[in-house]
Amino acid sequence: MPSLLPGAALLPALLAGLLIPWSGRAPNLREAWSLLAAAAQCAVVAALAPAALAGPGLETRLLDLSPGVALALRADALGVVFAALSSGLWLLTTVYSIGYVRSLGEHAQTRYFFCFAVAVGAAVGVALAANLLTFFLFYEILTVATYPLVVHKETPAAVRAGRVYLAYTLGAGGALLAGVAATWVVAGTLEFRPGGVLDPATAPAAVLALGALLVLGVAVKAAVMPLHAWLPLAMIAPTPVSALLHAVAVVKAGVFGVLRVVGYVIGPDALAAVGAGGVLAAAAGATIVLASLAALGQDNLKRLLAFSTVSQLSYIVLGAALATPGTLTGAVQHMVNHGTLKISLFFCAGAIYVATGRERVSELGGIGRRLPVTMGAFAVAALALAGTPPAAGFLSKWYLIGGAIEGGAWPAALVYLSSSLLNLAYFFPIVVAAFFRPPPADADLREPSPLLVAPVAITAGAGVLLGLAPNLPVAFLDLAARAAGDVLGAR
Amino acid sequence: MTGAAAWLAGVGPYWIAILLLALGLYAMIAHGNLMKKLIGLNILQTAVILFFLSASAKWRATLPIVPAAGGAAPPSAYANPLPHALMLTAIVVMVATLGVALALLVRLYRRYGSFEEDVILGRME
Amino acid sequence: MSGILILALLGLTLALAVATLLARDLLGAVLVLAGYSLVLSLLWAAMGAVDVAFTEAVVGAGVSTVLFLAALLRTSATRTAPRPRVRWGAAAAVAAATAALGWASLDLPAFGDAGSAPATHVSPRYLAAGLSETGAPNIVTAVLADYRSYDTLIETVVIFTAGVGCWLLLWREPR
Amino acid sequence: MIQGHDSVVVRTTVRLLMPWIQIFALYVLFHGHGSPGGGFQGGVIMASSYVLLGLALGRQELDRLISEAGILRWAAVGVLAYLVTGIAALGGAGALLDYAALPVPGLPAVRLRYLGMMAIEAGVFVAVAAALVLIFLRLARTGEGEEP
Amino acid sequence: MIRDHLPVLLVVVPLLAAILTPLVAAAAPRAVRGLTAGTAVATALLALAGAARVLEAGTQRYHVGGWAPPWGIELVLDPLGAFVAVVVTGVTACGLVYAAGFDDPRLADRQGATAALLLLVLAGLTGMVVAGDLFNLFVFLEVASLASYAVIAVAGGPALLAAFRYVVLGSLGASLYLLGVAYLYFLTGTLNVADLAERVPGADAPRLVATAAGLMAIGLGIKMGVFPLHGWLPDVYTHAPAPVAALLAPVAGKVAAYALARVLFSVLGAGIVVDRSFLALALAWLGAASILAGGVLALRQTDLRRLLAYSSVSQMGYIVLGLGLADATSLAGAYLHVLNHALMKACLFFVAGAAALRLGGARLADLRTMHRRMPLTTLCLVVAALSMIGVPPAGGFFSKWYLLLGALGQERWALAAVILAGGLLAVAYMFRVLEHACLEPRADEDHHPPAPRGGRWAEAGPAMLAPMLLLSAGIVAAGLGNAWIVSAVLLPGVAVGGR
Repeated sequence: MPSLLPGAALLPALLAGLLIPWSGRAPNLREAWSLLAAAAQCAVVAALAPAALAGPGLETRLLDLSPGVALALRADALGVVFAALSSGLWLLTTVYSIGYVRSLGEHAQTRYFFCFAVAVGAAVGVALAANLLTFFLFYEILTVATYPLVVHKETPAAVRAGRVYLAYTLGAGGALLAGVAATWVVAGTLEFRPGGVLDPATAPAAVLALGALLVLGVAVKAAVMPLHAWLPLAMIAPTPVSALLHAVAVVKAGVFGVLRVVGYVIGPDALAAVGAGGVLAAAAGATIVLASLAALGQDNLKRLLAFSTVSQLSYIVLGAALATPGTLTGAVQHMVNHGTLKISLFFCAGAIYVATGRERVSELGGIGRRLPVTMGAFAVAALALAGTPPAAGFLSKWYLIGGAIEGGAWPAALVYLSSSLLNLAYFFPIVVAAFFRPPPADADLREPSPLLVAPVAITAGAGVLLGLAPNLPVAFLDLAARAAGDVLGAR
Repeated sequence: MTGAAAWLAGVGPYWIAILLLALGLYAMIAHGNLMKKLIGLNILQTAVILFFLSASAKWRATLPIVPAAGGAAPPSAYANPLPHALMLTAIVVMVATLGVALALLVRLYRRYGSFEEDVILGRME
Repeated sequence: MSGILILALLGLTLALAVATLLARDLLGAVLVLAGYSLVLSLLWAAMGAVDVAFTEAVVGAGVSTVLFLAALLRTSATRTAPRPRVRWGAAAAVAAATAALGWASLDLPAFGDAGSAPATHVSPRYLAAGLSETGAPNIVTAVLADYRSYDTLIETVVIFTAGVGCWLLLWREPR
Repeated sequence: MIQGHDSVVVRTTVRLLMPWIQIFALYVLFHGHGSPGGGFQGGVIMASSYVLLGLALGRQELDRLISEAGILRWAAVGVLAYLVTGIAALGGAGALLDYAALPVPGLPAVRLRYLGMMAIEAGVFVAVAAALVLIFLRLARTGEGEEP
Repeated sequence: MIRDHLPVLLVVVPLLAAILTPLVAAAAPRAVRGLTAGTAVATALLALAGAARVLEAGTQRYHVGGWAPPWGIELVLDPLGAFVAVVVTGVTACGLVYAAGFDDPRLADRQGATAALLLLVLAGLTGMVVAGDLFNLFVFLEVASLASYAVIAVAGGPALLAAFRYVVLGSLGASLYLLGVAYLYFLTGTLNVADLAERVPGADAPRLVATAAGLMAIGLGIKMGVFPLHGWLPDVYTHAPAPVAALLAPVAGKVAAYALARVLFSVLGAGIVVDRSFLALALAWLGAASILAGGVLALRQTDLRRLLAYSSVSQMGYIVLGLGLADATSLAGAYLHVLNHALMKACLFFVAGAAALRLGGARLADLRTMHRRMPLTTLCLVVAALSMIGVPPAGGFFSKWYLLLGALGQERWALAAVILAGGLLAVAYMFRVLEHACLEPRADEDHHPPAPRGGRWAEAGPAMLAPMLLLSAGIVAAGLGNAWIVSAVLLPGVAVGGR
């Protein structure tokens, strides 16, 4: 139903984007804007949830982008999940960022917070986009707004990473644009409709081409192998950036895009009919295993987390490709769980870096004695991510595996299981070493500023809570189920 | 006038115009001397004018000046005046362009002391 | 209008154009160019375009030459252009273009055909009604100064532009 | 280039020739109506008279007659005359350059047309003469060395 | 009364001002800048009024001298013409305000003449836009060209040779165009566009039509600076005085492109151009080649203005490509790109000029401190660059969007791929600029203290800054408003007379 609320969800970030540069010379005021905006955004998005649970969700139509295609936002179940995830974690990350950049005395903080606000706003736009063109618009803004954050350090390495980042993401943007235009030509509409917009009579070749272009366009941000190379490189960015954007906003925008394309444009049936579902599933499955193996070999903690992200993202892609009620529910749910847990792990990595200046796994021996809270949170989040009940990771994997079996996709189920073991394999040694090795000699190791520790603890805690009460604070599980129902109910 | 000559006179102006055009064009491309390029351009422009003017010609027709004392001759008795008027304008454009181009050449010469393109390019570094 | 005369003059123009372009001495080239313009003006007079002939004579043979000379004599340099080396590529391209144009010109109405489209479509009105409508016996003037006086206005602007341009370019640089 | 010619014969001939050339120019201007010629050709001839003067008597003589800035203004005035004639027709509720609509009371259309054409021809005459002289003077100006 | 004369006023007003300028300059030198900028703004307002009139009362036809076409000269202001007129006059108005604020010592003592010539360029361009007669178009083309040759060369030094080459090539282009006109005149005996549109399709002489079209396309292509006819362009826009380049680069080529569109679709008629005739194919692939070649050449430039010049070659390719695709959507895209490219290219050249003035050069290396010393200018640079790359909602995205729809709609996959590739090339060369302007690469790997505050504040004066900001606002506005422009102005206009 028409309403201004979805549009209002973009306002906080927009205003912040205007106010932050304007008050660049008054850091406290500037950070106040960020916090206010994040809080406001959370409120608005939370207010969107009930309608999304009840029906198709609220919708705002603004001006036309192209004759017959409006700049429109619709807060349906799937969208609200992603929007709520991004906004909630933005609030925490903002707190964390303030602590981080101030303790490190980072340069160009105004640019940093400005781009952060724009990026999160764009992520919400991606989440709530009601048609492909709107989706593309925010998707591109997201890409461009993250570039300055990737090159933030302005070292030659950072600039190189930035170039790779642009090459991958904007290249994919080109493919996506082609897909969007092709969709308009083939289907005559760009609306997202549960179950897809394609006329069943559409030629398989056309469906295949569309699917290829669109999925290719979004799969890069989803870091599906072999399109993942940009993600580990992007880890050169400041940790909060890696945490929110490259564990949540950007990469999730990719997987969210996969869900949208599969569920709301092509449609699971059409995808299965041309056999593309299998291909996508295979790629995702391979990514899950290979990326986990790659993570085993990493010494730099953030790169390890990056590879783990690559693997976890493909859980969701695989879920979308299988497209059974269980896997879809699990996939949507896993967006939330992985987001929360992975950001908490990144927060830990950042906290460790700020406190000790250490980035390598091999240097973390005994750290746990000196940074009990941080490393404790790390342990919890790691185990949760690996899928230990009753934490969040377990829940979504339960749905995913159950759904896979229900769909008769035994290999997929096996992939999920094996990957969980691999998770343990690369997280467990870190935790063990951190707590059971002798503490490092240098005495001045101490927990970093509470601004850093608090978010760590909160996110880790949330990771457990989401397992026990998956419908708090927002009815994530119900929304996920609803989204799955929308997509599959349409058949 | 014999048939062959008549035929020749029927296409001659066009072909000569085209040949002049080719000459001018080649000179503009091939000559390294800027003054010669300009001369080539001049010939090219006159060629176009010749071509356009040949649209005005009519055998057995006189100048397009109508005697005031109403000698009501049919239009076919006079040459077509429209191309004349147009080509007058074209000639003016030609000389105007020539003026500006020569001004540039004088400046170039004063600055680089040559009309040869490659010499000038050499002295630019 | 005599075909023989016209053909003769055409041949002469061609010859003079070649001579102009072959002349190594720039001064010579300019003078031959003046001759070329003179022959052109004769040709156009023979074609019944007296106004154009008159203009070509005073402008092409007159003013243009003077301007060329003014520019040349201003420059104390060696005025002989080195013999250009033949650019086969350019020559081939030009030859191809020439062939194409000549080929297309076979569709043109025969020269001097009183039944051609230009002779029958717009121009008759000028010749038939020009005198009564504009009061100018010289129909070229009628077209130039009345029917298409807008063109002539802009033509005047063109020459004005050239004047301003030269005034600007050959400014006496402050020493 | 133009330092003036030293032979007395040339100088006097040019002095004597000058007025006649200019009269011829005016003749060409005013008779363009009925015979070949008109403002443009007349203007060119007018210009050539000055060019001739410059060539024969030298720059100083010429500068005594005309100044470059002055000529530029003359050129502007010529075009202006043309344009104003055209705009005046708007005053008579006609289209631009519609001489019949010139707001001159008590004249038949044909006379108005004749008047208008004369006005613009005169404008062309002045503009062309001035512009060409200007171009010539600029091109032929002596005295500069190398540019900086 | 004014309303009936709008088409001709678009020409007369700048013309009158141009002629008066030398007189004013002699009397009151101070007044010249005001006169120039004021005239340009007035012309832009007239164009807007004309556009409003056309949208309300349909195409405006004006018979100069009261003579009915085809005997007299006709001026036509149709929807597309009005659109182009608004773009050209609007951007030029910004340009002249900018130029008035740009105190270039080389021009200081020659204000009057320079201003007059710039106004003559404007008059020539508007004259070309409203011309309804092919020969009249030629004369205006020459006015605009002659005036620009002179103002380009004012910079002296390398600009002289650049300008001379431009004179030679430009006059060649004009002559070829005139030759094309001659062929059409031989064929039909008329020069009036509407009259030609009736007679050309009937006339049975395909060779003449093809030759005429080819000659005019080549002639105007030279003026547009389309690859491979772009030889004159980079030097000209690199060496011309910054304000002059900023004034000419955005609009000059567009008007030639519009003239070509008129010739193709009004004169020859859609029947001859569309359904993949050889001409349409040639245009499409010429455009594609231009997109790629221009982009690749832009990649390795180290001077911002030169880079922009090559990117113009590339962007002009999109317009030609649209003409070659020749269906309603693609043409709408092409015309929309006329607007978008004019806006962003003007903005970028303004930025380059400001940098040359305040940072001591427009080489990429000179932009190093731009983001600290000229934050507003940098903002404009970023906006325009993103539009060039085609990031929505900046305008540049949408023109490519319609072109892409057109190409895919005709199943011309290769051309669609070229459109996308051109965007990626733009990413490559524009982000090189942004890297230089916004980042200050540091050697040390570990984090560093906050960068030194400010440095000397070096923003250009308000008269230069305001047009820049206006244009970058316009870029976004053109993007958000594109649907209205397309559905209300372009598509109807394209439909009229098979365009």
